Amino acid sequence: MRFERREHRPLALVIATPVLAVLCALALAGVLIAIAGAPVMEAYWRILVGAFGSRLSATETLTRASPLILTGLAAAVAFRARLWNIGGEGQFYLGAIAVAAASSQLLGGLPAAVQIPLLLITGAAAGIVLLLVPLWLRLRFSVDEVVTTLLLNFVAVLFVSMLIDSVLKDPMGFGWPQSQPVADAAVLPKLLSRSRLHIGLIIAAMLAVLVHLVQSRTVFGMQARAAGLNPAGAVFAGVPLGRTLVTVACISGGLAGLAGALEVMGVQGYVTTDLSPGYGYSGIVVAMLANLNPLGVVLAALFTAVMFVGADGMSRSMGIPSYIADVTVALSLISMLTGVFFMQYRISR
Amino acid sequence: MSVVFDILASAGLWAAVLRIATPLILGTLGALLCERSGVLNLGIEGIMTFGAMIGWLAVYNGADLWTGLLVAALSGGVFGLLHAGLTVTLGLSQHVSGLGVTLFASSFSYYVFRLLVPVAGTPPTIEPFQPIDVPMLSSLPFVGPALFTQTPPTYAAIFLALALAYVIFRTPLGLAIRMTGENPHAAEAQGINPMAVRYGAVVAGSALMGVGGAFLTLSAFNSFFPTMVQGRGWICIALVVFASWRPGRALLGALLFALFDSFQLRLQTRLSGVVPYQIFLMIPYLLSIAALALMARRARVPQALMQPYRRGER
Amino acid sequence: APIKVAGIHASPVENAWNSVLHKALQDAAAEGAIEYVFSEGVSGTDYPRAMREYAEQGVRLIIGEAYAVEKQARDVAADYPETAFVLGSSGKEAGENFGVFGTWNHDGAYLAGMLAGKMTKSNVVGSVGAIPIPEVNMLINAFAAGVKAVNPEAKHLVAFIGTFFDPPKAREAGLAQIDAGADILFGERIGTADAAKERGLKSVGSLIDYTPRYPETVFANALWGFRPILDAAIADVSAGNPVGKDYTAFGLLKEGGSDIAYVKGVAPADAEAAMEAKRAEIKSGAFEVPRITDEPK
Amino acid sequence: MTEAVLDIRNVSKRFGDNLANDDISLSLGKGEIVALLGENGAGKTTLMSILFGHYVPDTGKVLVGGRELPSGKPRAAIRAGIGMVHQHFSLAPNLTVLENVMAGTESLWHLRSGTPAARRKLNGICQRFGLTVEPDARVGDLSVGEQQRVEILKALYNDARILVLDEPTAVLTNLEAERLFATLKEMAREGLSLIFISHKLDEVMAAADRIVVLRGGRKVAERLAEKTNKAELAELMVGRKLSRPVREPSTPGEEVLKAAGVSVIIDGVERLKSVDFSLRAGEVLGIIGVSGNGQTTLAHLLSGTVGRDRGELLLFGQPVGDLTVDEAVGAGIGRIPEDRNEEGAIGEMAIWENAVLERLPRFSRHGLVDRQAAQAFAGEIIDAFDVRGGRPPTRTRLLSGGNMQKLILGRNLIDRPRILIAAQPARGLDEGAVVAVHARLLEARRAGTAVLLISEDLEEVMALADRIQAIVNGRLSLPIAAESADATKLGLMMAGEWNDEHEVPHAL
Ligand SMILES: Nc1ncnc2c1ncn2[C@@H]1O[C@H](COP(=O)(O)OP(=O)(O)OP(=O)(O)O)[C@@H](O)[C@H]1O
Ligand SMILES: Nc1ncnc2c1ncn2[C@@H]1O[C@H](COP(=O)(O)OP(=O)(O)OP(=O)(O)O)[C@@H](O)[C@H]1O
Ligand SMILES: [Mg+2]
Ligand SMILES: [Mg+2]
Repeated sequence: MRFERREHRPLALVIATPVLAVLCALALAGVLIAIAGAPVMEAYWRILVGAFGSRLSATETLTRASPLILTGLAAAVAFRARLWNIGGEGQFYLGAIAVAAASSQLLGGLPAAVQIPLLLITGAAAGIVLLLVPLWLRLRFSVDEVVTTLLLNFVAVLFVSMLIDSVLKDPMGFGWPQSQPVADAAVLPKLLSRSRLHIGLIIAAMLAVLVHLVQSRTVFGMQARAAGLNPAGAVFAGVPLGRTLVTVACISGGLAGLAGALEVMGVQGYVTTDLSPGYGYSGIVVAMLANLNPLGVVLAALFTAVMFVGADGMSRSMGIPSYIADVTVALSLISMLTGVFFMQYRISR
Repeated sequence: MSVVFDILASAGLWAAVLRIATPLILGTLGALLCERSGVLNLGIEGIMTFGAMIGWLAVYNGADLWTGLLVAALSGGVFGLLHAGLTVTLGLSQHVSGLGVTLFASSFSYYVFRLLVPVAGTPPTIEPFQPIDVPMLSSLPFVGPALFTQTPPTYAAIFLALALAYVIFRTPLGLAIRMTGENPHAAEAQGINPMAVRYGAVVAGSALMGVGGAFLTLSAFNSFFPTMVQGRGWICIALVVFASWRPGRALLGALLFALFDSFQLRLQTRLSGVVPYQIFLMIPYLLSIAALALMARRARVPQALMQPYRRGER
Repeated sequence: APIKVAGIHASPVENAWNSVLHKALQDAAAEGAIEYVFSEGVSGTDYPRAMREYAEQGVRLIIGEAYAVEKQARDVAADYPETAFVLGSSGKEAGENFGVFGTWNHDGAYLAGMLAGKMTKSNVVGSVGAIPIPEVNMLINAFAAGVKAVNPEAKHLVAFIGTFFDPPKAREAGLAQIDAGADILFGERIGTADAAKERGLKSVGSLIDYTPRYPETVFANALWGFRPILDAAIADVSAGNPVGKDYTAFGLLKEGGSDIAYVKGVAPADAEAAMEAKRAEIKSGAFEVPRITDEPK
Repeated sequence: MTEAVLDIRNVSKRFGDNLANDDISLSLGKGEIVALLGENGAGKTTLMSILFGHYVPDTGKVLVGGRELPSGKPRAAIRAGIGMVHQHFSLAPNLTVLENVMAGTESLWHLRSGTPAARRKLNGICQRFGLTVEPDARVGDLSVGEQQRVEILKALYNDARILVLDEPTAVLTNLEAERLFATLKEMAREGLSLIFISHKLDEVMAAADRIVVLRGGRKVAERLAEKTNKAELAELMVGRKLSRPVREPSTPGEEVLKAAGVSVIIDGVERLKSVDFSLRAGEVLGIIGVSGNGQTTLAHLLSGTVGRDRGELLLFGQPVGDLTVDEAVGAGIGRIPEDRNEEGAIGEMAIWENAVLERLPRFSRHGLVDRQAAQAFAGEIIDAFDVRGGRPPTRTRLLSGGNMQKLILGRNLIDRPRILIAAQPARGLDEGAVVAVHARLLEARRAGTAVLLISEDLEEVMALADRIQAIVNGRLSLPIAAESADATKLGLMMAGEWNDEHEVPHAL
């Protein structure tokens, strides 16, 4: 048995594959739900309700998708240029803490119209800085970035933990390790009242379109792809390898940093070490689900959010262990990845 | 300074080093074995969690401790099989698959635990491995209490490190694994089945990870807590790099990391709050990165690491 | 009909603190006082959603912890005035429907310290905590104060393990303190007593009664009871009273919320007698254990 | 023929729509050397991969010594005494020679590698066949020729009685190739049977006893070496008469490129040592040399991908600083890299993208790629240069080597460059493709393009170049006129034997 790359993908396949993958994941999750003694069909219904069934669940799903779009884009942009940025989580946290620091220490007095853009830039810049370190190590010492970016995640979270335990500790936080909050002027406008949904979603969606245009239409996009696919060939064609990778790193790290910034400014208001339920890591899976396509990232992020928020809500309304939500997400990611694979390859003898 | 010396001169420190290092040694060896065959296994954190849970659960349900370890190894192997299926057969991106395995294995273990173990206060306990004094050696001054009063899995882990070093560098199987990690096409041309080697290495490596996790619940502690693996798996990934893919150095690396940790716990006790504890926790990661920067030029990274191998494709 | 109560636990319910809440809620449910549903391992990001979901499901009272989401939790409460929220918090109550409680079992810790101070032979005792947050600090400081009260010469060691969930690490921290001379350990974290057990020493537990788990080792526990707080909250909800108040006091020894549970005859008789006397003083209000939330040194 | 040691019977293999092997039968006698000849994509590698068990044939079977070989099992093939030297080396660079040779030769479950015995055996083989390599050297540190030897040693170590070599000389210098064939003949005398694949007719004629020609997956002819000639073989291969074009006399124009005392140091090694040359419009200057002597660096220097450390470069009479790729392309320098898969094209990108990647400034505005213009440009190349097997949006990977090379030539030549740097333009191509490439180069010369042809192939250089310089160890000889060159003289030059006496001191 071998796998052969499909040069053409029939539309039916493109539609059937994700559907089959979701069904497969749901079937597996169904077994676990049944083992917990809950009626499976009702549980499925509850997942739907939990994800879209009310104003609350719909806004929550979208709220959760926003950072995933950004971290997914961050991974997709980098992976396309074969820059294996596994460090989205760390960049997320650094973006978050930079925003909290800047707003609470420096820019807090500025009006929203000035402060918010400045903070978004600050958050992105922090993410960039963290990714430039492994990139520098790669360009200078040819150190593989998979491991360095992964390790820097833990360094970044510890660094944040240290800051919110000391200089940035919120004196009003009753001694808990949490950062000083961003200024009121830095809080992002809500899209809907009585919900957590904020304009970060719009920003993320617009950036997805922008990244798509940059990748598909611009000279830089083409050069970045060339650099990723075949560095020697790219160099021969005059692609400035170092500069291209640095730019890619800036976009990627910036997006991940921005995700953290938006989460602080739009949702949490301050930074703790459990600000992210693994958004940086999920972003990588989201990017792969989307086959590294920026517009696909939006869909994949929504899908991931739907699965999680839906299953989480289901666990609460059915009274089964809440860990089922993560299990369902993991199962659907794995089956979706497998599905995407069979969309690209066919089995031959 | 004298505080530092005091701490280093206490046998208790060195005994703690071995204990703290044990799960790291096992996990690192497991990750190393996978990577030597060309497969990065980021599923380690989840596999260790599941091993910790299932090993404990087996013993809680009446199995003996060694059977518990065996069950953990088997479960690790099963997750290894999943990872190998995704990365070796399908050739999916290894880090993505690994993250998927971690997400699945850890949440699945919490789910299973919650279903099978009714909670009432703290989780129930089992009777864990007890330290055994190595005859003669344990009565040596200083060295005895420091090194020869551990639980059996600790001795086993150290032995395994040496055994793995032997297998990798001295046996035909090890050569086959190394060659598959360097160039699977070359391996195939020599009549070695690279797919089989990768499957074997990933399954065996993941089994070691499972045992590493089970050490936490069967020796280091006596019950299972969700999230108790606490990033030890990621440390192992760092240690493999730090060890430049050599089992002997992996052993040293794990011991060094454990030394930092146990030293840190003792230093805190003496001078609390002088250095933020986060600094100590960062050190192993930063050291690994530094080690990478220093060694990368003499790159001994398995050349085919993270490269899928598909038969008949070039 | 019993009122519907939801518990939202940021940690798994094995965590000692959560287990106290969980157990109280389960007991209340078993007695038919409430109907209890819960979610556990809810991360900071998901916590407000869990609150909203339960509120929308018509749950009357939500019990949980606001520590990581103080601001958002109050926002949610403002959005759902029909639902009562009583959450563990270091902050203040808000509005009609947002009540708070602290975890004040320092009285028991002080009393256990009085026993430990008299029992130590090495004149060194140790405490292992998670991270230096106020309620942990307060507890450890109270234990140290109890030790000092009866044995001013005694030395008190402190270690924090930097995380809430790592029993093996808490055990290592305990062993480190034993190596540094401690012969009685106060375990704010589970795992500490295992160190004492391994070396045949004595240990003090916190929040719940660890003695059944470590019969030879844990001779005293600074218990914290959630039931009085819960009962007060349920009563308020049933009566239609606002819950926007501080329920902490119901958890004090004076109110029957917390206490010391100890194995008689382990400590010297005079130590036990002195301790019991102090206990009575606390109950009567004649003595108040100092509440110091600074990081213990 | 003596008794057949190998019998391939009616083997067919299909990849998707492509019938790569169509009912091929082939037998091999003891001590015989058979050459397998065919265009790119004719199915040679596929047939050998089936023989070795990399692929499972759709129909047909392989018999070794009369016994059928289980299909799809390299291990079984090795056991049966088949050794294979792959077209693309399959070595593990970080392992030692001995480890590469030993891997897979012992049962995987042995508790200890028999290293000392293996070392003795390897040394014995080395001595017997005169193939010297250091057993403990890291393979990645060896030269290409030495790596080739390791490949052969691997096969011999496995006691191969049938040795298959897939394009063994593609990466070797003439000298190394001659040595290799001497060794192969020695092996045949010792009773080994050999099959080798090559595109080089000279080699085939010189070394083979029998020649089998494949075309389009079918076996179209089988000839004894003494009963055929190069012309016939070329015709059999492509199915029509072929002859290589030759340069007609012409007068070169003005000097367009001049190097004076140029040195390049890479990673501390001086790759080019004070080289001088001058290139005029309408001429072909051939640079001949054994690979590894600085050709790659010279090509990179003129292509704008490495800078120089010393010396002067004059472009159209003007001194230039460090040439960048954009400047080079902008100035009208066409560039054909020596490795089309590594540098020439990015396989996963579309044909149109590869057509314009190095000339993006022309096909973009305000940083946006002008896709329409780019696709039209690619379409023009495809039509004008007869690129078969793809349209502009096709992934370039799907083109065969020859067609990929036509694409690369096309994108450089379609705009009539003033200078063309052509490095190994016909390497690895089949005879038909070689003819096409040579014709294009001569056409460019006629149109006034100055061509710098860097090649290891004597025949190619003699056929195309007006003047020839040899490159040895980073130094360039003085040019000699093509008319005064013959194989012996060029051979000596490539070995570093040239006369520097009347070298003029640098004028600059
Ligand atoms: N792995 C493969 N998958 C699909 N098609 C293949 C594969 N390998 C070869 N082919 C097809 O089989 C045909 C024969 O390829 P093969 O590699 O055997 O040619 P060849 O004669 O060795 O060419 P060359 O001289 O260029 O090496 C090709 O045209 C190609 O289309
Ligand atoms: N794995 C593969 N899948 C599909 N087609 C393939 C594969 N490998 C080779 N081919 C096809 O086989 C044909 C011949 O390819 P091949 O690489 O053998 O060309 P080539 O002329 O030998 O190149 P080179 O000169 O670099 O050796 C091409 O059409 C190519 O697309
Ligand atoms: Mg071939
Ligand atoms: Mg070829």
